[in-house]
Amino acid sequence: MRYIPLTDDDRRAMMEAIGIEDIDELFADVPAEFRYPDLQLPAPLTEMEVMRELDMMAAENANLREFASFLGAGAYNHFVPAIVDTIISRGEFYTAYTPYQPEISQGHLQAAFEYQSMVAALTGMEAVNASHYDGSTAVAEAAIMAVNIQRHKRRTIVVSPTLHPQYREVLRTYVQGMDMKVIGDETHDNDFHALIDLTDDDTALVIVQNPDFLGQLHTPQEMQDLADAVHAKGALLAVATDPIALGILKPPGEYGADIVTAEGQVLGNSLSFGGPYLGIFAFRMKHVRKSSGRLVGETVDADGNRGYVLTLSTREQHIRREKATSNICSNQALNALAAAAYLAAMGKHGLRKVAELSWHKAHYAAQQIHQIDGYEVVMDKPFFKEFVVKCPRPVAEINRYLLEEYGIIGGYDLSRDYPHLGDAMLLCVTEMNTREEIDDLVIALGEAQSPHIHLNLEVSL
Amino acid sequence: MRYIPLTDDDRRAMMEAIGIEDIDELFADVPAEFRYPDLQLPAPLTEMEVMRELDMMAAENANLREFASFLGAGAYNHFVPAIVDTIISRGEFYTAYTPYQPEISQGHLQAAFEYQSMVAALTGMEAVNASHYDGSTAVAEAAIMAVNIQRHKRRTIVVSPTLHPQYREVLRTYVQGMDMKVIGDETHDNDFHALIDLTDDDTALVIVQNPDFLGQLHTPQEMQDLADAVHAKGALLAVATDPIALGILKPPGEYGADIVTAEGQVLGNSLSFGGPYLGIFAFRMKHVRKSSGRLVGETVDADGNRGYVLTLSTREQHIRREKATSNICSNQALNALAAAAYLAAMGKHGLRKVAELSWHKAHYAAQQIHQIDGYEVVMDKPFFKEFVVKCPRPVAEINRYLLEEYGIIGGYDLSRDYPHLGDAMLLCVTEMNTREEIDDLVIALGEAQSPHIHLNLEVSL
Amino acid sequence: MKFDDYIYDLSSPGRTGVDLPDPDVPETPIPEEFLRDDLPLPELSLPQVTRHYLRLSQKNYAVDKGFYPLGSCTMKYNPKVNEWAARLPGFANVHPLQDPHTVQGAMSLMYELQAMIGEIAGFDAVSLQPAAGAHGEFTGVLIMRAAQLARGETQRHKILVPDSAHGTNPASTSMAGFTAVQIPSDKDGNVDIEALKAALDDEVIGIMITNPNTLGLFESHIVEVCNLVHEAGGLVYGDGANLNAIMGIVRPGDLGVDVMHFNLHKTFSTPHGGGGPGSGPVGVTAELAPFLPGPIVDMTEEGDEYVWRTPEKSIGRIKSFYGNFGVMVRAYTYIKMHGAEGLRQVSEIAVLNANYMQARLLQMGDYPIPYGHRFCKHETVAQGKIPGAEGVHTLDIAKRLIDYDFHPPTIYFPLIVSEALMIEPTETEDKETIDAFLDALDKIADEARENPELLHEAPHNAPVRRLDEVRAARHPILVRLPAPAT
Amino acid sequence: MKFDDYIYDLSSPGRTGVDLPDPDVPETPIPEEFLRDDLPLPELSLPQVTRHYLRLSQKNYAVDKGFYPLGSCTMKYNPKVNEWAARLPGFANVHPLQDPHTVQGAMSLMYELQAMIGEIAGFDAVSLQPAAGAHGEFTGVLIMRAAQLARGETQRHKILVPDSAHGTNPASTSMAGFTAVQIPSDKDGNVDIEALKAALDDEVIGIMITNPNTLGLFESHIVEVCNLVHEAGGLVYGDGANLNAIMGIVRPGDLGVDVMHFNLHKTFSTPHGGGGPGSGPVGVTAELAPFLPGPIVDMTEEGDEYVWRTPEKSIGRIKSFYGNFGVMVRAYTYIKMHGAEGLRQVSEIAVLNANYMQARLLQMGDYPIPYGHRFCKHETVAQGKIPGAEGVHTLDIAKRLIDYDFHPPTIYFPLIVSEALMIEPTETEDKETIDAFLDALDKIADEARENPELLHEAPHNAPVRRLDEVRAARHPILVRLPAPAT
Ligand SMILES: Cc1ncc(COP(=O)(O)O)c(C=O)c1O
Ligand SMILES: Cc1ncc(COP(=O)(O)O)c(C=O)c1O
Repeated sequence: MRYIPLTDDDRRAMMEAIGIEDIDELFADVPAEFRYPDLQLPAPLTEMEVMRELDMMAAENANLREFASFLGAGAYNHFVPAIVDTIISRGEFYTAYTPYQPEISQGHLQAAFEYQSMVAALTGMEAVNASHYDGSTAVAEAAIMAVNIQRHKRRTIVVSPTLHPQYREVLRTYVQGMDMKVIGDETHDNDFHALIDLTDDDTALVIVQNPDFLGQLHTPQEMQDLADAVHAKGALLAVATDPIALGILKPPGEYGADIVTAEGQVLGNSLSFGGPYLGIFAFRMKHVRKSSGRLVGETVDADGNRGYVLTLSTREQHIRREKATSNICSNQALNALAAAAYLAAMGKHGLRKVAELSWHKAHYAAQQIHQIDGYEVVMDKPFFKEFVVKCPRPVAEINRYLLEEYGIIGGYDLSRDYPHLGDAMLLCVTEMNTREEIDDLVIALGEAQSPHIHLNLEVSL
Repeated sequence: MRYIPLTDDDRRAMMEAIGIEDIDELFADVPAEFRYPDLQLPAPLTEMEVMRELDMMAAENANLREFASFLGAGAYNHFVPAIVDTIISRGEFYTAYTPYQPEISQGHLQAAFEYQSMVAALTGMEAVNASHYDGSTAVAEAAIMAVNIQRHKRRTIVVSPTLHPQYREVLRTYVQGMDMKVIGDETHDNDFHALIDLTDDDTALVIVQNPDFLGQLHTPQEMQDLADAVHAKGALLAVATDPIALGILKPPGEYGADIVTAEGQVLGNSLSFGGPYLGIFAFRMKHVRKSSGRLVGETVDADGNRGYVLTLSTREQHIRREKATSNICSNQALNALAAAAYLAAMGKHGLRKVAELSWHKAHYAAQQIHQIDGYEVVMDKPFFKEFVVKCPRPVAEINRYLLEEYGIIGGYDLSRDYPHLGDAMLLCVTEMNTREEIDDLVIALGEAQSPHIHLNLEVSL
Repeated sequence: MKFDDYIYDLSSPGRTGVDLPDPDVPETPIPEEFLRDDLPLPELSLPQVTRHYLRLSQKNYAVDKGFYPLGSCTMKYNPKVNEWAARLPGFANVHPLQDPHTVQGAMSLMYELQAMIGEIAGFDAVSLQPAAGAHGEFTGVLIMRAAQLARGETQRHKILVPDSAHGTNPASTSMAGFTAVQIPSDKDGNVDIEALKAALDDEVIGIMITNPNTLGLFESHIVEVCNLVHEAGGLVYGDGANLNAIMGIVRPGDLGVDVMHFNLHKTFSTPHGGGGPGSGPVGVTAELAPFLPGPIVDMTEEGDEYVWRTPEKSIGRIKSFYGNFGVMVRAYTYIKMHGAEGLRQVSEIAVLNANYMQARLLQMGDYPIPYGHRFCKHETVAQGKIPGAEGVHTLDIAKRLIDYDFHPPTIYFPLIVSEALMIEPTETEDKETIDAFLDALDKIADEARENPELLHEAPHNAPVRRLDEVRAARHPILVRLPAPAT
Repeated sequence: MKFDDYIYDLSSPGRTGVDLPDPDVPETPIPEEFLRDDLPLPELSLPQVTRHYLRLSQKNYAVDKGFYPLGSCTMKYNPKVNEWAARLPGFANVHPLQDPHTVQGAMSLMYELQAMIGEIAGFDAVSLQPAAGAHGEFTGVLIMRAAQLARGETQRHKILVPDSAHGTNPASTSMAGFTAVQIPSDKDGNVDIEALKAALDDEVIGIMITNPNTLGLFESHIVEVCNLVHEAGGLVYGDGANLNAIMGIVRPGDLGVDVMHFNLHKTFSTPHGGGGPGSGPVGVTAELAPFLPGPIVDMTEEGDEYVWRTPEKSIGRIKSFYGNFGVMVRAYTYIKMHGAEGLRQVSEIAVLNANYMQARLLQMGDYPIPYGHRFCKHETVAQGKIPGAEGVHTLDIAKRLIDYDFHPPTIYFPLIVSEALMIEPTETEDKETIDAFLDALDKIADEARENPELLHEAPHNAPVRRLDEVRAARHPILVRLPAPAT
């Protein structure tokens, strides 16, 4: 049945070899009173039936191949060329596990090494690990790594208020049991001076995002100044960034970052309702022995030919157990492979163009929206592909109007995370948004500003 | 651009090696007055754009994952397990060509040999070729093969009126330039006696279908009697069949067929709006040297290990040119691979079950429909998965009602091909039709019988 | 553990790869007399099936794996977006007999494809029905005859076929019931005009001409050839297999070709599938349009709906339904991504690559190129006649190329070049790859002289050693089934 | 021609694999100061990319290729229908922050999955957020502490971890800020009850216990262990990595486990992806439910809509969004295809296969099994201590297995078994494969005695020879970029 190949004869022969007459005998050491519970699960479906059911479930979701979307806020609708799925669908890749046996895992190991190298090129950093779970946990791991680098003598993490709210939340979850403090985001002031002021001799790490959660950009000079100030106080600087933006923007490695993290979903990974994504994690080589996650290294085989292995495993849980730099074991290897395939396929020119298109389209959208009565685009800093729009009425209402009347999925409602902005939405525009979609959005926003518009709460997909 | 890897430097270096300064020089032998036409083609789209366009075009079609369907008539909605596409999506398989170099094509060759063997098992025949274009051309090739076997001394083909109308049409197209006759389908009488009467000493081949185009079954005994009669007159018998039906039904190889053809789409190939499909072609080994199409044979390599090669190519166009048994070159290799993967995955038990399910569901549907006032299921012979329903009004009108009111794609309208049946539709039911769909169909048919029902001609997908 | 064992050897009674549900309707007994006794299909688990085919696949060379310069076959890169497109449920899960209202998307794709390929090659009407090139040839030949019959010219029964032609040309001719008459080539590889003139009479239906021809050469007298044939009341069939060399360069229809097939699986990047499926649409002049097989896609006069139409004097249906639609989707995707300029570039680079190959081979001197005095088009035909290595044949060179991890070129074709090595690099190969291939040929020439055994026994690194083809043909084993259980 | 060359070595200036359209909007200049100087990514064509990865893939062993009995990792067959499901546009192309009204299908899948895995293991509430097993452990440990803090028990800071535990258990403990205290195993491979008792005090948060444990043995004292820990005010964490052995056999929640993670990528057949992504949902008792990370999927009281809900006393978000949804789709598909009976059969056969392996190894006598006096569960731990071949180590045996075309078992883990060979066949392997593997081990034992060099130098047939791991660690090279153009 299903994926089980044993025939009745096989079973009999095997039981005989074991010396049992019934498979139940193998479970004699399981407490009898709890043995063989009567599980209340749905009746099994065959492949044919489950496909029908899943087709229907999937159809109940508004998908971005059918709906125009301006949602970003940490997960992005960037183009994924067909080659990426072709590559990650190779059985040899996706049905393998961690390459513990390098001699029969050179395919994966070389691809992972190439991922590390391409991400190093992109971020301007010297070393990159094989992946973390996602952008949020990469930030948390950066904090732990910084504390380790500082030999636990510094235990405060200073975070910018414009670091992704979920990343800050995850960071706090991670360190709740440790004697550590996370500060810096009490105000909403997106000014580095405040962060520098908070940095003191207990500060292990300062974490900022650039482009930040609200899409805004700090200049490389501002970033360098921040790095210098942080370093002067003996702390380290981590920068969370957008890999797509690095297609054109100066990378954090060039303005003093010690650790660079990013959500790597944008590099060839589908949105998938939030996961699996890819935690990008890059750092200075001098900190390699305190780094977390798997590392692939180049070496030679017994014949002197180039080959690749997992290396510096003595940092890891399976060797170092409670002294490991992190507990991570399974990571996001296949998502890293997708990112590598994406970077290889897009290459220097393709990635640059994706970044440029996102820039131009986002700026066009911002300019148009800024001209709509009642809306105001926050423009006090340059931005990349996301920007904040102050709205004339609650964002939830506007979004519902966009969806129902135009089939447009609107921006992210900032009212919970940044209440001081009032009714504000974070809009994201990428190469996937056509001018027509943007122009529709502008019309729809214009219409949606009237509070008298009737909203029908039923969405029909 | 697109899939061209040459850099500007490469081009320059290559032109230099050739000794030209401009690529145009390579086309100097093209008549100048016609050189460089200004092609009026749509502006090129990038991959990102073409995906959007295709997504939209595809969405304009009612697809059978969303619509219940009772259409058959030569193309069938049978279940295709996910493994099939996994296999035929392997780059090593689908981006290769005909295995002219067997040493680096053993994968394909073995798979093709296994296809031949499994189809031989299914049909009960001794030999199978590597594929024809589809079920219709396989029939035409059978006719030509029979004439060749008879050394062109017999030149009449007798066809049953219940051989698929398109197959008969294709057969006539094929032989129009040859001094050959196709007879037998002038009447609509589905009785073998008429065919036997027509068979004479000019008859090369008698072709019948079982289950026939109208879904009806001849008993193995009837078939054997036909074969005996045909053979007694010195002619050959070809049987077009349904490979799914052979999951339970006695195969043509067991009742005297000399050639067996079938539409192999049902074996793991998607409907794809009519193609690519798979022409199954099986025959008696004694006729192998007159057979058409590629053949894979078992052999050994220089070390004595088992291996596979294309064989008996002296029948083929690339060797024999105008004396070849057929002009076929590219065939439907990947569709045959899909069929092999399907047969391997379903295996003996799976295929049997598909056949049984089709049988039971079709019979349930027929019984239900027969009870609706105004409808009558033609039941003078047993049927497999298709049956004829006489309807109270034109089938086109009924079908439109089913589609608009129930999202049901109804049966095939027989009025053009079999006018003597009156308003009749050919309904097909397979394992893919749920009882719920069938019950809906019954309700919808009941409603649709009233000629007063208002029909809105707009279909919204 | 041999997952690539012969499939029946992996079978074990009672196994099944795919479960199906029990009937959800009352069962109807199946009369005993219809039932088969046994169904001798293999019984495998799904993990076994998966491994079996994965391992088999790894024994295959393919374009996705490396250089595949199989002449006449245009083994270019098969874009992955094409595969994505063909699998869209709105294309893959559509029944051919659905009400046209419910398949307007698919019909619009066909309509546009008809128009685009007609435009590319200069034809007024196109039928997408033929399943492959040879099928298109057969269709074309029938159309030519039907047109002439319609003019009352019943006496015509001969088709002229140059000696360089692909085997399908004469085979299609005789399959259609006609007589193929061979026309020799001249010293430049063109059709010999004098011989052509001599052959032309009122029994000639027409000529089948491949341009560029299978020597990779553009028929420089093509206009004259067409004129001569037309003057004799004949028609010109163009074998479009080599269209990859001339897109945006010249249109066969403009040159005088009356009917031509396209190989979508060559020119338009659809995968070859291990031998198929292909797709062989036929394009014709306005004069021949009424004879096309049908149905083809047309638009209503109001221009608001696509409809099926069978041309008035159609030769009839050549295949069930409308042709290999899944292949059309891929070709459509490819053409839409290229446009006029992109297709011209494809042809230019295909020809540049081939001429670079030819120039370097000429310079190397080990592989004679009989028509090397001319620029070639998309392919060049060399000879496996390495000076100083007389015992070595083209077959040996081909097998040795396998050891260098290349797919060999087409060998022993065209027939008019002895020991032919027909090399078609296509435009999707990079210079490094072409150079590496040339280097391998260079080394092989040295090996042929120094150590011919190395070549005679090649390949050495393939999954199997050289296979005994004679044995296979002498005692053909086409099927292997387990002995029935007793 | 080396398409699997290092990727930067395939690069050539000016190439690009994917074209993008020009902007369809007016351009906005990008301030100079933001621009990077160079973007040192490779420049490849799409054909190159395709071949590069195809060739790399062929150098990988994988479940789709053959037997992969990597103990503790449950390398079972990954059904292809799961892959199909996860790629449905309605799942793959959905943004996590969409209005819940527009994602009810995805939320219903999560809701049902929460319920089904809770039912399978006997827990009242489940959060699907953790991304992998270790992430689930970390989550679980934080939940345990949060629950105790809520009870005011601030003094607890120790977590007991059996010496057989997986490395992630102690690592998760200290990452959460607590102290891992190791508990020895007894001679039967169970937790040593006396040692446990001695370690239990009011500083203990709880115990992390794997059952079946990493020796492949069912902790026969599990109920007692849970009781003892509970009596001491502690909580029991279950490492659910080995759930594949006990589905439908026993529910950890019934035995007294308070919190447990699931490895969807082990038990529920989702692919391991070369190391990930996994998915590590956490199930808890009703008592601990308020502490789960959120949001989780809930249903409105009216039962007509799925909504997000963050538990009242949540430890907080452990990851952005909701977890590895794509992995959940696969696990959901698998569970729906099995039902209660099917899952029980999975566990029964997984255990049957392992015991057959163990029985035959015991009979063979070459690979000692320290706990071979007990039936194992889904895996058995042997030792690479072949009598008469003292110089040969587990590593050598593992590498030699590669030559026989098998993936080696997990080696040198669990740490308490020296020279460990941890073999987990899973239920999706057939008897022929297991027998072939045993035969290989048998032959290797002979080879070890007769020709130990063969083992020391193994593998001989792999894409590379044995790799120098020491060198890699001593002079780590983690990145290789071309020297910048000057
Ligand atoms: C020149 C030429 N003509 C015709 C054909 C036949 O095309 P197909 O294989 O699609 O039938 C080929 C195929 O190789 C060819 O090369
Ligand atoms: C017993 C055990 N616990 C925990 C883990 C960690 O799970 P993951 O790799 O999903 O983080 C593993 C993984 O191998 C394991 O075997």
